[in-house]
Formats: sequence, structure tokens, C-alpha cells
Amino acid sequence: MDFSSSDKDLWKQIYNTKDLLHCFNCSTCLSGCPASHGDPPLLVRNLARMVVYGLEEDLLNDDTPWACVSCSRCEEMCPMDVKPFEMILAIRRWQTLNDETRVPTAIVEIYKRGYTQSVGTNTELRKSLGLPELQTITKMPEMLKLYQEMLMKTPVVSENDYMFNEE
Amino acid sequence: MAEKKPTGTVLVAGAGVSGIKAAIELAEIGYKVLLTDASPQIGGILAKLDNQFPTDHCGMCRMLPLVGREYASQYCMRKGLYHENIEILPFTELKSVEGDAGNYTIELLQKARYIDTDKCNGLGECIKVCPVEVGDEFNHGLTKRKAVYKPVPHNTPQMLLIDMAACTKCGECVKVCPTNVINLEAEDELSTRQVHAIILASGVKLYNLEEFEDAKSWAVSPDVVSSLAFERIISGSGTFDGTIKRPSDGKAAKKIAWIQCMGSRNRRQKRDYCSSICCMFALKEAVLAKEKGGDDVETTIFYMDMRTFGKDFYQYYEKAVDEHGVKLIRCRVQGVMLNPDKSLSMRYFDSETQEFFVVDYDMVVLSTGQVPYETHKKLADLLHVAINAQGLLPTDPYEKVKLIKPGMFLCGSLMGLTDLSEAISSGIAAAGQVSRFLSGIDVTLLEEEEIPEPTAKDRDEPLISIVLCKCSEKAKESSVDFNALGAGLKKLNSVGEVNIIDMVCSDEGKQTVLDLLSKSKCNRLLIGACHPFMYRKSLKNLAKKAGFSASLFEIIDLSSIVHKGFFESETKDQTRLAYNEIRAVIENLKLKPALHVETLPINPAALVVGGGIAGMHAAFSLAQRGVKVHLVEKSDTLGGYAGTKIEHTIDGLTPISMAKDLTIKVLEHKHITLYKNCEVVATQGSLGAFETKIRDLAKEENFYLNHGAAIIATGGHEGVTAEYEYGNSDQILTQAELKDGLTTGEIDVGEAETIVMIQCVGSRQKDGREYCSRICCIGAIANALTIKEKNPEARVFILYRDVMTYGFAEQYYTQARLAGIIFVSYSLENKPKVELKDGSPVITFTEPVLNSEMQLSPDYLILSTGVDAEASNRDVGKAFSLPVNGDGFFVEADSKWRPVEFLKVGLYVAGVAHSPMTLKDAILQAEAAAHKTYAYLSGRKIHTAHVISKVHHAICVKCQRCVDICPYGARSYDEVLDRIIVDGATCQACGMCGVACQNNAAEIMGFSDKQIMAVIDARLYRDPVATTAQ
Amino acid sequence: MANFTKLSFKKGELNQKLADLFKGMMEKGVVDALLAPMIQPKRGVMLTLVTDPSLVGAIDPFAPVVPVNGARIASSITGKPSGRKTAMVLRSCEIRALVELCKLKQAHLDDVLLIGMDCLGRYENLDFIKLRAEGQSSEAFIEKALAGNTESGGCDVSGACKICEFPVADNVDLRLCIIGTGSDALYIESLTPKGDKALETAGLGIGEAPAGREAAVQQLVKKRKDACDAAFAQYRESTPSVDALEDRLANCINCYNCRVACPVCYCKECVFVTDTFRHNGDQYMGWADTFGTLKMPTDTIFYHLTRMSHMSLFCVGCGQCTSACPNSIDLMPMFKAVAQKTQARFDYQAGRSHEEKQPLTVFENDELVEVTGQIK
Amino acid sequence: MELCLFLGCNTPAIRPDVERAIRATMPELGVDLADAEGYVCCPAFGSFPSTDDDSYLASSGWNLSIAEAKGLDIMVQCGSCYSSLRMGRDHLAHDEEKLARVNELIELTGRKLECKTKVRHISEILYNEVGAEKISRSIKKNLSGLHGIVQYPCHTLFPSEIVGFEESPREPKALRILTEALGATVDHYSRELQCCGGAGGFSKSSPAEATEFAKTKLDAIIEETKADFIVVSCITCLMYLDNIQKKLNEVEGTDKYHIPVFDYNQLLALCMEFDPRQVASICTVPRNKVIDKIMAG
Amino acid sequence: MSEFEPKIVGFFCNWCTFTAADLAGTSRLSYPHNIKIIRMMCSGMVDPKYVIKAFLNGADGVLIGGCWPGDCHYINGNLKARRRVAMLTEILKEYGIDEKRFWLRWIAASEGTMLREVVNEMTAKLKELGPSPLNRETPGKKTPGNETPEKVNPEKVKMIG
Repeated sequence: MDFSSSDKDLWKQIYNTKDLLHCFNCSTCLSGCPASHGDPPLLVRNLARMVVYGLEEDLLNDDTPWACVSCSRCEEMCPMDVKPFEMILAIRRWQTLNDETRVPTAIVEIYKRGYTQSVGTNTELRKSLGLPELQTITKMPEMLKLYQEMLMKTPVVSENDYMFNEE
Repeated sequence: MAEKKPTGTVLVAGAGVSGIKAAIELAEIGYKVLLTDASPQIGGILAKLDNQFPTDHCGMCRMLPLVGREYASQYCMRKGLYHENIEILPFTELKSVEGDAGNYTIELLQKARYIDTDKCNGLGECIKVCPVEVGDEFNHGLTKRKAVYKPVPHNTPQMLLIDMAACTKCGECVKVCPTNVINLEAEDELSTRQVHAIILASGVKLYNLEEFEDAKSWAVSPDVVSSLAFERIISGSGTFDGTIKRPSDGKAAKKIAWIQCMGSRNRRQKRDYCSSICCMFALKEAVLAKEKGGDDVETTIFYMDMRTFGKDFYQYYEKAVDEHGVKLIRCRVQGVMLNPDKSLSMRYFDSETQEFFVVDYDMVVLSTGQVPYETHKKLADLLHVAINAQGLLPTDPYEKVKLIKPGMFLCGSLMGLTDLSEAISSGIAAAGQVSRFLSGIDVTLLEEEEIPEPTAKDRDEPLISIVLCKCSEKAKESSVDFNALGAGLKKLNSVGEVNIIDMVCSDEGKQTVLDLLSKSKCNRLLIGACHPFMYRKSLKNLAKKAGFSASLFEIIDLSSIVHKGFFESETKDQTRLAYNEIRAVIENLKLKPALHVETLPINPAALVVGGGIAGMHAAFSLAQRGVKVHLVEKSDTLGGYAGTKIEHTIDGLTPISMAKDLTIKVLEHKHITLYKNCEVVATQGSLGAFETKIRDLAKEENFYLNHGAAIIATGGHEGVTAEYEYGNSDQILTQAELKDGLTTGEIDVGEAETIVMIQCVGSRQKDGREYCSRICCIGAIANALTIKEKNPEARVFILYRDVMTYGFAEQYYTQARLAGIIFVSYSLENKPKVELKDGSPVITFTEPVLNSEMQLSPDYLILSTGVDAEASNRDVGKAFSLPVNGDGFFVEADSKWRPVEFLKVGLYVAGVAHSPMTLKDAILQAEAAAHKTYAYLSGRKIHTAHVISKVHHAICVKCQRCVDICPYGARSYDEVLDRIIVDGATCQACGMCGVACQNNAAEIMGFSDKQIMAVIDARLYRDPVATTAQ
Repeated sequence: MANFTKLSFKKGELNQKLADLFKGMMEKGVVDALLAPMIQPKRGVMLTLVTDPSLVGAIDPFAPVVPVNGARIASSITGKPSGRKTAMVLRSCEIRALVELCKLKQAHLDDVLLIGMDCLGRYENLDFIKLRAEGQSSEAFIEKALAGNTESGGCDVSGACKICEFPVADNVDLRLCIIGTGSDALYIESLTPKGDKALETAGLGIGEAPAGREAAVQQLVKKRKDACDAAFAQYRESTPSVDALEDRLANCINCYNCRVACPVCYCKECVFVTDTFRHNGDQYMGWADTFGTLKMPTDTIFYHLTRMSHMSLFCVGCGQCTSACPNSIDLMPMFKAVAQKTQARFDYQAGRSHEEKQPLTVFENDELVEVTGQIK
Repeated sequence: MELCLFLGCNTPAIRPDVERAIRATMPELGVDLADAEGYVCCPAFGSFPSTDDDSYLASSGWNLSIAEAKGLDIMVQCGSCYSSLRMGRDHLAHDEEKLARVNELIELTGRKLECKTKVRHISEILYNEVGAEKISRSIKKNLSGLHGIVQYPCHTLFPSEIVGFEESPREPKALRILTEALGATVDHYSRELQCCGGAGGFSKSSPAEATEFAKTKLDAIIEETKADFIVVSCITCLMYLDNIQKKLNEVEGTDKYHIPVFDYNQLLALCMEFDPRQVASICTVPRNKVIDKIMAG
Repeated sequence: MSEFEPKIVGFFCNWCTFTAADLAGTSRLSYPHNIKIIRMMCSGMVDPKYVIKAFLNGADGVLIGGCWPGDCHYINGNLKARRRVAMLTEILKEYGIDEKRFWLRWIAASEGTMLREVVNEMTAKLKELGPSPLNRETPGKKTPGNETPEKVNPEKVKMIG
């Protein structure tokens, strides 16, 4: 691989923070990361390195950022305060921004009913447990409208509005 | 009459090695020293370490003075320090400092020990009965101690104390104390003292597992220990008699892992520095673990950069890895998990295979570093100074040991983070600064008590006077019948008289003895008392006053007969044991020759070879103290490499202008004579009287200089290389060339897109410079930062093996990364490859994180070629017959304990001639070397020791085996005289010559065959207890 | 490569030939002086230093006697070099001792043309004189000895010679060869440039090695080696213990002749005759006390053991000690046996080469670990 | 005190018995709960936080503003809801631009956000506001004789300076102390701080590994402790540790994995003698043994 | 009848083993009284004469204690000692003095425990071997030099203080 082909400013697009530059590849983030047990493993340290080097291609095609369990252990342990979890989210965002297939289906569901799953519809069960009716947004159409209207004003949703509008 | 000037008095606060060293150095030249330590004992951390690399053993005794050594302690430093000019105040804190330069009033708070250690016999009856048990901090809680305890279990004499925090005041100890010296109501004592100068040597706090958050993910088992605790575990005097067992269950530990950078190099925990010492520490412990635990012990070190930057460190590192098979893994691990079987599981990522591994260990050792700052803040307030930007005490920019406040100095870890040899040099340097300072104010030195040697009576038939102190009779174990003993001895041939008195050590006691002896007819004297090494000198003087030749005088340690385990026998008949012991000494004393110390003729002039900054600094430091200096420089300009080539350094120093100022000082000083274009050809003589032949290269003629001592400061220069296509392209430069180009502007990086630097070019490898040049990483970073300043868009890659930004230099490494400089590590086995594509360099290397081949086509390729020794070192070495190592640097007497000395007394080394080092370190060494020199040229009398080797010319056949075998080069064959000559100052009476010489033409006076064989006889007079079984 | 000069001689003219040879050498200025065994006016053969060429006639190097080990003589002549070029004709045992003395700076060979001679053994001094009186010539001895028989008239060569593996001398410039050269010829072999030059100046041509020599030498060496092993075996048989040692030394009277005769005991004055061993009455009493009895004179075994510790590493087994003992204590086997052991321990061999350092003058950091058997 | 209960989705939808337990127990301890009508997804890290700031923070803002309107702090049980909300709030609290932007976005709700509302985790409330000692006083039954182990939700530990409330994130103790307050013996075990394996994309992208992950944890529990139950304070841990055991038994072909899992408030509720059928009814690993023991005790 | 108690002469280096002996003493690690310590400045100072003499005087064993390699206060005295011991052992062996009677050991100042172990080990070994062939003591015989000084009436000795 030749560095001349890599984009030296990529890190600024993805995770424009001095925190990233602090990284000295000590591997602390790796050793305790749950998702690093995955197949393929999530290798936070390597991702950080790829961002610094500006290896656009490889980064774009890398699925591992999405395997993160968001436990933020790396964040706690990183001796250089690189905030790796923040970086992972940043990579995900950059990927979605540059590749619509990365757009998580979850946000469509949330757009549609306010949650990733239907909430409060299990009325019978709740009754049997002596629970009250739950005022979820799903049950407040005009509220939900407002919510959707709001989301439409945000970049990824508006960019990919077709995913949301078609019935 | 004019009032007497006060004796120069110095406070040394902190009795770790650096403090002790400073104290000894000052005491030796005749200043009074108060040596305090906040802890109940002296010795600092070193008291806990039985082993230091590179020898893996102690050798602490090597820091004792060499000339007139009987008067300094002849004993292992672990037993304590005895010097008449040093007042040791353990368990004492510096409370306040008032007044100004040369006249300080200090308050000392001596904490209560609750035990009068002067009277305590140190046998610890009290300990036996004390009901309270707490963790013993000396063994890091691995063992238990009582509320009344011995702070350092293996010290003699023992300095017991009571830990009031734990004490229940049950009073049991008071009841059993045979010497009743326990006072549970004792109180701390605040005292006020006047001192003229202050040396701070209180060291820094050590990172500990209890206190710091990031250690908590490791605190899962007692088998996870700090590196210092591990020292105690492997220590012979430690927790498991030196065998390696894991604390949890005492099982032998076969798999041990070391975790580097615990508490260091951690921005998140606000500790963005490197502790410098831990890497070597871990290597050493890993090697020891194998040596003590056997080859089946597996040792692994988890590290980021192996910072083996010091002299001979790299060879040690190679040895550890190649010979001892210490495993190194470059990975920082989050924590450790405890397995049901008590083993410790660690998961790490291996970049080469890009795989995770989970390994179980029996023990995990955390390389816990030093924690500065806290200590510094407190001290700064005490001294009414402000801590500097780095959070350290504000010192002179160039002189690390010199506080900005006049009359105040510091040494040891307080300066930053130091290893052993630097601690020692700094101790000497601080002492030097003090003596420079005190020579400028109105104080005097302690008068050496000069008692004329009485005329020797050894030609007369030996007649021995014996004085026995029966104070030990009081000890509970004692069953010595002094009357019987005395009577028995009296019967012995050549025993003139036996006197038994009480408390010889007390002043009345001494007086009694003096009166007795003045009347005595005897010509030899034997005194039996306790712990003789504590007051050998005072008793010796007493003997002299009474007309006994100091060399015809012996002291025997009676207490040991009463107390020491190894004299015990079934019969418990101490009277007989004492009788036999004393009889052996008598046999020896009978045959002792009368010895005389010679006063060496000292020419109070020094020769300094090399006019670099180190050389000039040393010269000036000496001249300031009135010593005449010959400064010899082989070029026609002063300043050396740093002083002529380096405009400014990353830490804001400006060597060139500094050198200019220093040059003026040197040229103007009336005591310094400069010889430019001159080099040393040959030298002869010994301490006090060297004669050196100098060659004037310009005039092409020789002349001679006479001097009492010499300092070698020949320096070094940037290394050269043919590697990486150097010389074949104008885009390939050395760091120095780049630095020049950048300052002069000849090199314009404004347009540059990519610049690559390669570290360790030709360094740290068997077939090259087998050492780390120490300054290249920081140098490279400095250059890289300059490039980034000039052109932030430029991409700078630094290909390194280990980033050697040790200590606070770590901040520059961080700073560099922040500036976007990219660091990529490579291994010796897999160096980057450079080839020229139409004149321009193309670099191929393996990127270790992603483990993939990478390529760069930079505008510039910069090579860090390290530091080379001056080629002339070999000739200078020959001229002074001083050893030069394979890399062309001078070999000091002892890498840890005598860093600036040579084995031959009177010759010293400073600066890069010793090994590559930073400017500040070179100046530090120069100061130290200057002081060692001054100590002999200061004008005070220098005596040879009593016990040195002599030649019986009448029977000497000049086979010169003694010359070859003498480790100090103290013996030589003088062809003109056709004789073997002994340099009395250099001779250390090790006795090698005596053994090598088959007919005793070479003999250690006072250790003659006759004496020793007589002792053997005495030892083997039949002992009724031992009888052959039938 | 061979570098020999043949010197044929008629029966009875060997010494004459040699005399001419050295006369020539001295006249041609190859050397200024000659040290060689010479027949003495009255009786016996002694090393003699000759500076007048006309007086070399008495030379008789092959006379089977060595009254004094020549190394001592060479040492006294060259210890303080005279600057005069000297040829020295010596035997292997003398030269090996000389090598050690050089290392001990007791001799210097810069001005010496060292000439070694094949040695078939020596008789004890008195035996030799007796045999001479009976008319035995050196040539006769050589012939007999080469035939394998050294015994004659009830006398035999010394025990040391019987077990000496070095009939041929090394570390020499020239060698006088008589083993395997045929009864009518002596060969001079040159081993060094110095030797070559000497032969050249002496006007002696250069030729091939005598055909049978190598084999003959090897055979002799083998014979001696076997004899040596046998002797040691037998000796160790007899002296396995302190008791046996004491028996052996029972008659020692501390005359120190053995060390005076020993070529490598180079001390001016032995430590045992210095003050160190001058004791007081009460010391003797003390020792007597220890075991109840004390054999006088004391320090006999002490002396011999100490001497061993001093010289066993240099011992060349010349047997002069045995010859020197007035109470006919056979010391040679004791010393040679020990020497064999101690020298083997350091893979050292006294007199083998000038380059080998004497074991106790050098040391390595990580050698002989078995001594303490400790690893840190 | 009164707090605004943020339920998230899993609890009300899948484990409403936990919601019941919370609603039942907290008032008993003096913590009254208000509902967050019209709240939306927290939002889950896998959703808006992974696409862009606007949508992420707008959603956080949406939820926060509901509580702020009531002048109440938010109490959350679900770990990821807690950490998403808390981080979202953290961003807004420290970045006025972002806050302004969010206010633009949520303007249409007529609500305004000043970030006064705090986001707090239920175990922190129990630990700091209520306190172990008050809890032990308020229970009628207890867990004496029972052994348990605790599962700390990663989301309440890391990064400590944002979400943490323990003295040391590396040595958390709140949940242990709270459980001991119920009279149970809480056993230590080697894998205590290991992630449950349930969260986020991991269990989806590499199910096998995630299962293995949980296995090592459960094996350690079985091997090293006498645990009769597992206590959690995060709905994800609850569901995952409960469900995975059945799956493990199938995979391994054993039935060794059967340690019942409770949310802390469920145990609390049981000790307060609420009807088990209401507060602890939904589970894969049967809970009766433990429940009977409590009821009997 | 008492069991055979071997006599060991210990030539101890002042800087390491001698200190270790002190240390062992002060740490109350009692060891057999069999060892008779003679202080040397360095193990390299031990002349073969001394060892030979010790044996001739009836010592059953000789122990030389020196500093670990690389640790010698006099740079390399211990290494020279090691060679000498090797040489001397060969000589003693030839004359029936078992090498098991003549030990060189590295014992650092801090290794009091090790010293004790070494001495114990050596004592045990010598008890196995029995008395040295040179130890000619006839048991029970009273030795003038050495009886315990008998009780005397204080008046006989000048007493002060």
C-alpha cells in the first residue's frame, strides 16, 4: 500500500479531534473489548490507525465498527484519552454519510413508531400485571407527526427521505 | 583574638543513595553534615534491593571512599553508615527553612521512636512479646511485623522503633526490655539548627497499587505485586528466603509476567511522563527470576517501548532476551482476570499474527514507576520557591542540581526521574556545588585531629594490654564470666595485663582506659567492646594518645560473642568461646607489624582533557575553588560538538551561546591555563603526582604538565553511516544536516509533502553501535516539530524501534503526535528498505499495527545516526592506560556506584567520553568529576591507608605477576630502578598480589601470612566440644 | 616443510663434527657465545659457556647426564640480557622449563639461538661418572639407547626420562636429531627463520628429512607414554592417601634441595626459608597441643604441598627433584602426577608454547562454574 | 422525591414485570414516579447516534425536555437508554451551539431545553438517595440463606466521568451493597466485571462468539460461587443472561445452566411481599425456587 | 560419647560472606558452631597455603566465601579465587583429601540465610565423610591451650569500674 494514495486529512472528516492524535497504538483498547471477540473482531486500535493514515477504501468497507457493544470500556481504559467509542460512532456516521446502504434500519422504525419495537401494545399482559396504560408516542399520532417532522430536518433522514416516506 | 569562623555545615535532607553519596563526599572534604530522612531508616529504596543490573547483585559498598578507608566504614552499607563528620537523623522531617544564602535556620522534627536506639541492644526481646501484628511495609505487607519492629530487618546495629498507630500500649515490651530504653510516652522533638547550605535528596513518591485508580483493574489477587514487592520476594533477606513463590498460596511461581508503564505514560490519569527506570528494572527482575527460579521459569514483559537508553543497558537487554530467553510482548493490557485455580489470565493482541492470545500466569508484576509533583509542591512551599512549569523544583537551566535559590541544591529522583548511576553522580555533583558555594563564604573545614604516631615498638617483644568492656554482661543471654576470662587470658604468653572495665564507649569509660594505658608497659593493645565499627576511630585515637601505635591495636566485638547465633554451641559456654575468640585475635596482634600512614605529596593542579562544554565546566568548577587547571583541547576552538553545532535544544537550551559565555569565563579565569591544538601523548605517576606529555600539534613539539589528578572529557560527535543509500541522494540527510539546513534555511520544507525519518541507524545492533545514543529520538522529534511549524501540511513519519523519550521528555513525544507526526515502529529483524527511484528515495516497510507492507516516496529521508565516541579516545586511553570499551567510550570504575571515576585513583571521566548523554547530564557529570578531583586537590592532607601492599625487594624476582594481577594498576615495574613500585593511593589492599607472589615478596602489611597462619592455628586449637565419634 | 642439513660422521667423531660446526658458527659470527654440555678437565660433563671458538672442542651434548637443569643456567645468563648472541644446546625438559621461565620474565630469548637435541635419557650424576670411568662414550650410549636398552652396568637412566614423552625438543630454532637418522649421521633441523639464517650463515645447505625419523620418534614417544601411564598407575596405587604421602615424605628433612634443583621454582628465596616460617616456642607448643605430638622438623608436608600449589602448573617432570634428594625420596612421580592433573584442569601444558598464558594469571567471567556449582 | 420514569422499549414491551416491580417498590422508598408521556427512543446507539448528531441529540432533547417541563430529573433502568440519554445530555450541556440547534429542532413541540434535568440510573438513586440501610428497614422478607452474584451494567460504569457514580469504575460496589441490604450473600467470582455479551451489534454480528462469551461468565459463576440467582440492573443484561442459558443448554446438550436472573427491583419487590405473579413472572429460567424460599422465609 | 563434630575453617570475604555471617547472627539464624570464621578482605586473598595449613592442622573442611561473579568489591578477586580453588582441589584430591571437604561458595552480603544453609549442608556432608584423614585428634585428651578458664577469685585480676 502506498501512502501517497491515502488521504492525509481524512481524520479531520471522520473524527476531527486532537484526542485521536494522542493514540500511540498501545493496544489497551483491544485487550478488554467484548466485540474484539467477534468474528471478524472489532479492532479499535487498528481503526484508529486507519483513520490517521487516511485509508479511505478499507475504512468504508469495514463492518466491524457496527459490532461495537457501546460499553465504553475502551473509553475508560485508554491511557491517552483517545475516546475510542466516540471514534467508532464517528466512523459509523462517516460511513452512513458516504454509503446509504449503511443507514441503520433502526432509524426507520424509530421514525415510524418512535421506538425500535412496538411499545405499550401488549395491553392484556400489562393489565394482568396491574400496570397502567402507557402513554407512548405511538399512541399520540400528532405528537409522532411532530417528531417525524423534526427528524426530517436532520441530515441523514432528509438525505434518505425516500426510505421514510414510501408507505 | 578574632572569633573562630564557624564550621561549614550542610543539611542533606533525604538519606537515599544520592543523599548518602552527597553526605559522604562533603564529610570526606571536612564539612559537617546533617543527614536526615523522613523514614525510620537510611538507604531509601536501595535498602530493599539486593540486586541492581548490570551485575545483578549489590556492590553498594563500592560507593565508600577509597583513600584512608579505615576511617570510613569498612562495613557493608546495609549495616549503616559511620562517618565522624556525618550526623545521621533518621525519622526526621524538615519543618521549616528560614534565612538566606549561606545562613539558613532550619527546624527539624525528630519523630519519637519510643526506643532509645543508642542504648538498645537491638535483640528485640520486646518484639517477641508484642501482641500487635500488622503488615510489614518493608516487605510490602508480604510479611507481618509487630508494633515494635526493625524497619530494615537485616540492618546492624538494629534501630528499633514503635509504630504508635498500631501500638496498644499494653506495656509488655517495657517489662521485658533488658536495657529498659522503651518509653511509650516519648514525644516528637522539634529542634532548630543553623546550616550554611542545603541539599534536598528526599526522592519522589512511588506509584502504589492502593492509591491509584488505574491499578485497580489489576488488584484481583495477592499474586499481583508491584516490582518493588517482587524485589522483596526474590531477596535473600526477603519474604521467601529468595525463592520465588506466589504470595497467595506459597506455590512456586513458574510463569511470571511484567506489566510496564503502570501509572506512567498515562494522559487520562494525568501522568504523561515515563518513569525511566522501569524497563531496566523489569528486565533485571525477569533475568533474576530465571536465575533464582530455574530455567523452567517463563518470564514475559508486556511493554510499549523498551527504554534501555543508559550505558550498557542495551547489551543487558540483548543478554536478557538472547541468553535468558526473556519474552517481550509489545502490548498494553487492560487488566488481569483471576482464574479459579488462582492463576492469572491475561488477554493480549499480537500484531504480527493479528490474533488475540489468552495466557495464564502464576504471578503478575506491575512495573510501578515514580510519581513526582506531590513531593515537589510541598518542598517548594517549604523553601519559599515556586514550582516550575513541569511541576518540579525550579533549577538552573543547565545545572540540574542547582536550585535557583543560592545555597540550595538537590539530587537524586527529586531532579526528575533518575536511575542509580545518575543518582550517584548527582549526589557527587550536588556536593561539588555545595563546596563551590561554601568556598565563597566565610566558613571553615573541620580540623583533622592530628595525633602524632608514637614511635613504633614492634621491634620489642610483643607485650599486649587487654581491656575488656563488661557492659555486654548485662545482656540477658550473657553467661560470660569476666573474672575467669580475664584470669585465663592473663596466663597467655605475651599478654602483659588484663583490665576489665564498664562502658568503654562512654566518655568516663574512655577516660578510665586512657589513664590506665598511659601507665602501661605494654606495646600492643586489644580492646573488647560492642559494635567496634561504630567508634573504631575514636578508640584508635585514644590508643594513640596513650602511646600505642594505631596499627598495633585491635578491637574485638564482644557483643557478637554474646549475641550472634553462629557462635552458639551446645555447651553455651560463652566464657570459653570468648576466650578462644580473643585468643585468635591475640595471636594475630602479636605478629602485627607497626604500620604508618604516608601523607601523599599532592600537586594541587588538575589536567582537563577536552575543551567541550563538559571539560570547560569541570575546569571552571575547579578553578572557582582555587584549583589550578590545565585545559587541553586538540582542536583550535573550545565548545566541542554541542557548543559549536547545536543552536538550541527542544527543552529551550542554547548550547552555542552557553558555550560562548563559558569560554569567556574559562579564558578569563586566572587559575585556568588553556592549551589549544594540543593532545595527550603519555602520562606517568599516580594520584597527587602525575606527569603528562603533551604534543602541540601546531608547533609540532612536546612539553610536560605536572598535575595531581585529571579529568577526561573528550566528548563525541554525530555518527556516520553508509546504510539506507546515505550519500547517494541529496534527499537523504542526517538529523544534524537537517537541523543545520533548517536553521540556515538552506533546506526548504515549505513545499515538502512527505518527510520520513529513520531512527537507530547503525545503533542498538550487534555489528554496529551496540548502544542507544539517547539524544536521537528527542532530536528527531525536535526537527520534526520544526518542519511541522514551517509546513503544517507536510506529512512526517518517524520510523523507530523504541521511542526513547524517557522521563519528562515523554511530553515531546505526545506533543509530536498532536502535531500530526506519525510514528511507526520497525524491528531490527525487519528494517525498512530504501531504494533510489531516479535519484529519489523510496522506502518500503511493514506497518506493524495493520501488519501490512507500506511504501513512501518522501521528499526527504532523514537518518538518525546516533553518537560516536571520539576516535582519539583509544589513544588517550593508552596514554593514561585507561580502559576503553568496544564502542570507543571510556569504561568507568563501576557503572552504578562510581560512574565518573576510573579504577586508578586520581583519574575521572565526564560527558560523552563516558557515554552518549544530554547536555545537562554531561554538565552534571562534569560537576561530579570536578568534585572527585577537588576532594584530592583541596589542600587537605591525603593519607594512604594503613593496610596496603608492600614489596620486599630483597627477595623479589620481578616476575611481575603482581603487576599483571593487580585490578587497580597500583603496581608497576620501574625499569630504571629495576623494581616493582606500589602506588599507595591506588592500592586497595585486596591481596591479589600477595597470593600471586609465591614467596611473599609482595605482602599486605597487617595481613601477612604469618598473622593469618597464626590465626588459623588459634582457630584450630582443639575444641573439646568436637571429638571424633568412636 | 622439511628443512634439514645432514651431518655425516665416522664412528667416534660425532663430538668432533659438532665442535667444528659450532666453531664455524662462532667464527662466522652466527653467535658470539655457546652454552653446551662440555667434558670437564677432571670428570663429568657440565654445561659450559664458551666465548672463544678455539675452545669448543670439549663439547659433548649427547652425554647422558644433566647435573643441573639448563633452564636455570639459561635464566641466569639471560635474566639480565648481556646483549651477546648465544647458542644454547639444551634438552626438551630444559627448554620446556625455559619457556615457563620466559613467561615469568626470568629469561629472555631475544639474543639466544636455541638448539634442542634429541634426548634418550640421562643417568644420575654419580652413575654417569661411574659409567664414564668404565669408558662408556656418548655415541655408545646413543646406539644402545636407540636399540631400546639404556641399562648398563647396573645403572639405568632416571625414572623421569623413562616416562618422558618429549625426547624431541620443541620451541627451538635448531634441532640436533639423532633419532631415526641412521648411526652415521646427525641431522640439523631448522624450525624458525632464525634457525634458517643461522644455517645459511654457517654455510650449511638444506636437504630432506631423514627417511626413518618420524616413525622412529613416534615409536619412541609411544613407548615412553605407555611407560608413563604404567608408572602413574603403579604410583597412584601406592599413594592414594595422606598416610601414603606421609610415608613417602617420612624422611624429609626440610633441606629444600628439591626446590633448589627444580628449574621452575624460580623464587630467589623460598617462602619456607623466610621469616614467615620462623616460629616461636609457644607456637610449636601450640601445635604439639593440638594433636598431642609434633614431628620435627615441622612443615615438611606443608612445604611439599605448598610447593605443588606453586609450581605444579609449570612442572615439566624433569626429575631433578628426585635426583637432588639426599634421602632418596622419589619426588618426581608425586609432582608429575599432580602436575598432570592440575595442568589438565586448565587444558594447559607446561612448556608447550610461549603463547599459552599461565592459568592463574588469567580468568573468565563464566568459567569453571562447577567449582561452586551455583547458578544465581 | 419525585422522578420522571424513562422506561425505554424493552422493559414495557418485553419485561413489563420489571416495570411493575419498579413502579411498586420505588414509592415505598419515598421515590414517587411520574410518566414521560410521548417519550421516544433514547435513542439506541445503533440508531441516530450512529448517523448524525442532529437526529441523536434532537431525540435526546425531545426526551429530556419532557422531564424538564415537569421540572423533574429522569430515572432510567435500561442501561443503554441511561447511557445514551446521559451522553446526549452531556453533549448538550457542554456545547451551546448543539443545544441551540436542538432547541431549534424541538421548537415545534413548544418545549424548550435548558439541560437542567439530570439523567440518573435507578441503582444510583437506590444507592445514593435511598440508601442500603433504609432499604433493609423497608423490607418484610429477606434473602438470608441465599447466594447471589451481581452483574454490573457497563453503561453505568464507563466512561466514569460521564455516566459513572461509583467510587471506582474498576471496583464497583453499589449493586452488591444494595443486594446485601436484602440479606443475601453476594459471592465474588473471577468474571464479575466481564460484559454480559448481550448488548449492541455484537450478539447479532457474531452470535457464536457472543454466546461463548456469556458461557465463560456463567461457567465461572457455576464453578466459583454458590449463586442461587443473578442480580442485574439493566434490562439488556436481564434478558440476555436469562435467555442465553436455555440456548446454551441446547447447544451444549446439558441442563447445567439454570440460574434465575432478577432485576434488582424484582427482588426488592419480592422482599416487600408484592405478588410474584406480577413483579417476577416473565422469565426463561424458572425462578420459583428462589421465590418460594423468599416467600417461606 | 559425643557424635563427631566436624571442624570447618571459613575464609570469608569481608564485603559479602563475612557480612552475611553477621547478618545471620543478628537475624538470629543460629548455625552449627562447627564453622571457624577467618575474615579476609577478599576471597581472592586466600592463599593456597592457608587452605593447606587448615587441613594439616586438622580441619575437616574448608569453606571459602566470596562475592558473586561481577560483584567483587575488588573487581575480580573472586574469579581469581575460583581458578586457584580448582587448581588446589586437584592437588588435595591426589592426596586423599576429598574435594567434598573443600568448598568455594558465592554468598552475597544479604544472603545470611544462604550462608546458614551452606554451613549446615557442609556440616552434614562432613559428618557423612567422617573426620579428615589429617584430623588426628585423640578424643577426650585434654589440651592445655584450651581448657575453659577455671573460676578464679576476682582479687587475682585487677578490676576497675
